[in-house]
Amino acid sequence: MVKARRGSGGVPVPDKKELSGRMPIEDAGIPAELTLFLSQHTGAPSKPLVNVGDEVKRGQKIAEAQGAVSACLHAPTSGKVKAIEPRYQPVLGRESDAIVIAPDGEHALYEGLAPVGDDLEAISQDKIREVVRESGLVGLGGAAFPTAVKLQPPPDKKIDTYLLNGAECEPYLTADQKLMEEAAQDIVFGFRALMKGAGVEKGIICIEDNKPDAIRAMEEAAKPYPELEVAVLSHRYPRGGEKQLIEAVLGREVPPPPGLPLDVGVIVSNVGTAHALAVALKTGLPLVERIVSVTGEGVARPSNFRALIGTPVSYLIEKAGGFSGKPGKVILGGPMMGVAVKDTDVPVLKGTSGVLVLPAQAVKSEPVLPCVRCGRCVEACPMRLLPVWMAAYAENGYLEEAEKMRVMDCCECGVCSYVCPSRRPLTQSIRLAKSQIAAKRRAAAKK
Amino acid sequence: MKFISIMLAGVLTSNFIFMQYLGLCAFVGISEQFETALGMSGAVLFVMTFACTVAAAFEQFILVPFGLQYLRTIAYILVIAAFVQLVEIFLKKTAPSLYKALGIYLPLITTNCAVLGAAMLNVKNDYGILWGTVNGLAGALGWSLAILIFAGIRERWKFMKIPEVLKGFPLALVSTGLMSLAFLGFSGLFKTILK
Amino acid sequence: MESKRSLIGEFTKGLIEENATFRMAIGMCPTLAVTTSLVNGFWMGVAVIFVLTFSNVFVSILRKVTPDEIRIPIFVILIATPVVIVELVMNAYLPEMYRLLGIFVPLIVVNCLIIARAEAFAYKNSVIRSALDGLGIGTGFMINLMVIGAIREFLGTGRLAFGSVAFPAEPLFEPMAVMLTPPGGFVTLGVLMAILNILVRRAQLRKAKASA
Amino acid sequence: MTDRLLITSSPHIRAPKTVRGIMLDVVIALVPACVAAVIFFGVKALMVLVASTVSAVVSEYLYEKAVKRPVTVGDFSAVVTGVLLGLTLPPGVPLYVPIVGSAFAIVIAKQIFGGLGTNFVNPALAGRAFVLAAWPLHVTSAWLNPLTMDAATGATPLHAFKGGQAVGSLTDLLIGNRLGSLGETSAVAILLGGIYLLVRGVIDYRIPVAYLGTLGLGVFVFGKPGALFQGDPLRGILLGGALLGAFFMATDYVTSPVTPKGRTYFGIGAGLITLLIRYWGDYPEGVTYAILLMNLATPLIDRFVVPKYYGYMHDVEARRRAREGGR
Repeated sequence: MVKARRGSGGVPVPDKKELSGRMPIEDAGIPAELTLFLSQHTGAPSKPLVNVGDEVKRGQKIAEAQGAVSACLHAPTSGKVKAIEPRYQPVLGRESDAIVIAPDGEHALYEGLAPVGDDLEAISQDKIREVVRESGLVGLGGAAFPTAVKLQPPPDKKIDTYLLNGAECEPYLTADQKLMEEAAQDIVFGFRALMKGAGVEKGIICIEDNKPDAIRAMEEAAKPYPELEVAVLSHRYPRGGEKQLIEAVLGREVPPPPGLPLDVGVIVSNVGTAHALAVALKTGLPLVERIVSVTGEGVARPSNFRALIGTPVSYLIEKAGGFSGKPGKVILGGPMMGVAVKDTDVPVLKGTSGVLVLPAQAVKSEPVLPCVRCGRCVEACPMRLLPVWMAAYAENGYLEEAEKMRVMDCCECGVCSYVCPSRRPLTQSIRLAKSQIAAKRRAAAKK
Repeated sequence: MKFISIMLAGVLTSNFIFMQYLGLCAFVGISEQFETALGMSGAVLFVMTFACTVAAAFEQFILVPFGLQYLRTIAYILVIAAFVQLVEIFLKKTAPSLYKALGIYLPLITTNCAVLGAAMLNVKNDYGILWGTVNGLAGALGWSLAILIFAGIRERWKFMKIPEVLKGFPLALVSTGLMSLAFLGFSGLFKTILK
Repeated sequence: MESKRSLIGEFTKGLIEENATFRMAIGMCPTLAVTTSLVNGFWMGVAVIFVLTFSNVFVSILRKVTPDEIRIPIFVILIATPVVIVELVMNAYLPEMYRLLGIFVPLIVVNCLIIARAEAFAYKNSVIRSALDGLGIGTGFMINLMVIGAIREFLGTGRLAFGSVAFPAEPLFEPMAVMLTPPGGFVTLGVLMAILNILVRRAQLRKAKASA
Repeated sequence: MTDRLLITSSPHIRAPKTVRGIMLDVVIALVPACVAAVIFFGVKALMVLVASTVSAVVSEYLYEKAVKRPVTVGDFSAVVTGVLLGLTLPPGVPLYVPIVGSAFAIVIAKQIFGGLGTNFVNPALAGRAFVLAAWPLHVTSAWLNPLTMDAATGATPLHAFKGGQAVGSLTDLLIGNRLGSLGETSAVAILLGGIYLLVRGVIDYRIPVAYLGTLGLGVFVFGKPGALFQGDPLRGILLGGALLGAFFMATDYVTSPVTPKGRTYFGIGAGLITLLIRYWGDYPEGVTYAILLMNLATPLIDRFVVPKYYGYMHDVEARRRAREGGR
């Protein structure tokens, strides 16, 4: 067992994992409608392969990857394609094309699916890469970066370590935790497959110390394999961020944007991704479902579901006993980085690790006071930036100064807003400045 | 000892800005940006030090021998203007990068009362050429220290909710007052050992 | 670019509308340095009126023959002349005051107020107008010095002194020594300007509202 | 149904600490020092504290009314300023001293710049520096004998000790049985408050530790029999206002640096200037001016002492390679 370093910045956040942490993973079942966005991963949207009215089966590919960074999409259950139309995509925050499927309840498997096998020795590296690509695998931690791209680093980059991210440092969420507790063997199998696919010799499974059961299960499962190690991190947000994880576990720092982990010889994947690859190899079923924690003080019975991609959030909340009291906010993802949605009609995406419901009384807005320069945000910033000045410049439209303060390095983890005693929306200001600067850069590049 | 005491007086205990009210216009006018304040400081350091040398030499070799002290004011202002002009030409020829950095500030210095003030104080204190130069350097250092501190404070006003009607002179003066209040702490520093 | 005011307007504008200290914020150094008492302010004001009027007149007379490129050095010489006269006169008839005002009398040469009027007004206007402008701006400046001097003297010594007579005879309260020191000077002027700015702003807002 | 869900940008939860809560913590931390002052110096001490606090709050209220801004006395920052100013004054001062001092602190040093967060010097210290310059005699000689509460003629222990006499047992210094300003006599009471602030996470330990450490070390190194506390670091820290300054004044958020390293430098700088003024300056005590001067330096410290950003070493490396490649 490796003990990880403390790393830069970060804050202690309330755990809240006890709400759903004891609930075993249940099957959520089949809702009345599934909404599958063509754009639910980082990169180019996928291109539909079906037409309205077509019959589809569970696991059938319904959209093809397009371009270098993209992922394909599969039907989570059998049924009919009801529509291909723009729907509200909560993470993008705008309308985006989606394939809408009306399930027929048969849950009939697509005939073309075939298991690859459960003996890694017998599966070639190229086969693994192909399965990853054809299964539409993306990072299930939240960013939804296509996994296939990660497995094919440029030849001049020497990758020496593969990190499996089971830190789950966001409060409330327990999807990864439950998966590690219940499916440790499969995760390890999937992880070893990922390592083989990327040609990496050494793997480290990273878990925060507030999940002792998961640590035990993963250590047990990893024991037979000398190339695997388990690293235990202290519970501190945002220790599970990709860059923070690399710093804490390996003592390396990823170069500033556009630097990537592979610049320092590392690939990071989420435990959910490893599990999905294991399922794809063993059964042939592509990525059509994922674990979603439905939790928070605002739901009656916090639960962990195995939900089909595209399941409406309202359906999951209903399954979790409905709201308890008046809901104030419904958030896709965790409370620190998740996206608040305006209604519960939105579906679960590949990157949705949780649905968090905060009751109305918990989300009262507090008055925003002037900055008192307490420096808490500076101490908390995991990127060792100066949120106090970046946000101040951003709010007053000094984009150049903000850029000079390295606002583009910001990972938007939200700790600065979290710790601010004046309740200033630092993260929001910084995010806005980032998008304005990015737009300016795009405009400049076009010229 | 005299060197230390002149330096100390110029920089801390009788700072040109905070204690002698010299060079205020430029102090308020050119302190909105730290970088420009830095440029101005460099120019003032250079000009004030050597303008004092030149003025003191002029006093000693021309005004006193010919009994023309009553024309001092006119003589000094001409000497300083000519000196600044010379520096400008000299820098342009020999150090273009430095000229680029300081160039725009140089003409402003002619009317900076701190320079003429330093030269006048040298006469009042009977400093002569050497100590006059030291005093010029000390005064310039003190002036630079003051404007750099103030520029640091002022840069923050850009993104603070500073009342718009009071920005500029009213707050600049109140701030200078508070700064000079803090500088009162240096009063009498080392006087026991220097005297 | 000739000014289009009446001749009286040229004089009165310097009192309020184009008040040197409060509206144009120039000539700060002497304003602060000599305003430790009302009387100091008065004599400094007289000196400035004299210099400003004559420098304006000289500049105006020579404005047609002054080459643009070297006008600043010429202004400086034209200003330095009355300054030297003031110095000599003061030294002869008011030696005590000359000592009190110290280097700030010769420093009138580089007072941005004087250069600014030469550049902005006298260089473009007739001799009569320039003289009136100098008188008006100078008088406004003198009034400022006297007001600030009176405030600082009253708070700093508890009374106002005119030569050997003081009013009130005994200080009304424990005087605040700090008002006579630089911090007191800076803060007094800053606060005065702040109050004036706020009042002017309010008046503008009211006018804007009334006309709207 | 699920109408009116709130949509805001992440993060969706906030840490429990608020500005108001922090100010309240500071007020609580000041209680022991105030109680000690009243025990030792009686009603007069209470009057000074009440006068300065009420004046601070009223000044803030009146100013905000006059310029038509929202009234912010509810954030307790004016209370903190008032109490702190009161604690820096001798118990026997005429009451107009704390009243004028607090008014200056609130209006000139803070509100005129726009209120909370905009001032660049600690208001309480600016107020003290102002009254010290206005009425030097009152502020440096209106001492009362502790417990008996009659006017004292002697110099404060700070003066005496600075001059080289040995004054006061350590016990007296600790509990506060000696001459001095309201808040500088009882070291125990101030330490109690300081520790409370540290435990509650209100203040950063770096400033008081760096400040007092520098001061103690300096007294130890430069002091000698007959000068500067005989070289006794403990007395160098306990005498005078260093403790109050280190825990309550220098740690003021608004006027101290935002970065941890910057705070260390701030503390060291304040310690050095305190030494400088105590040893070689005109004034008997340098704490006020030392912290005020470091307040002035804070924007510069913030500008130049910044943490190295995540991944900076790659940029350093790239620059180095570019240089070598260029050759």
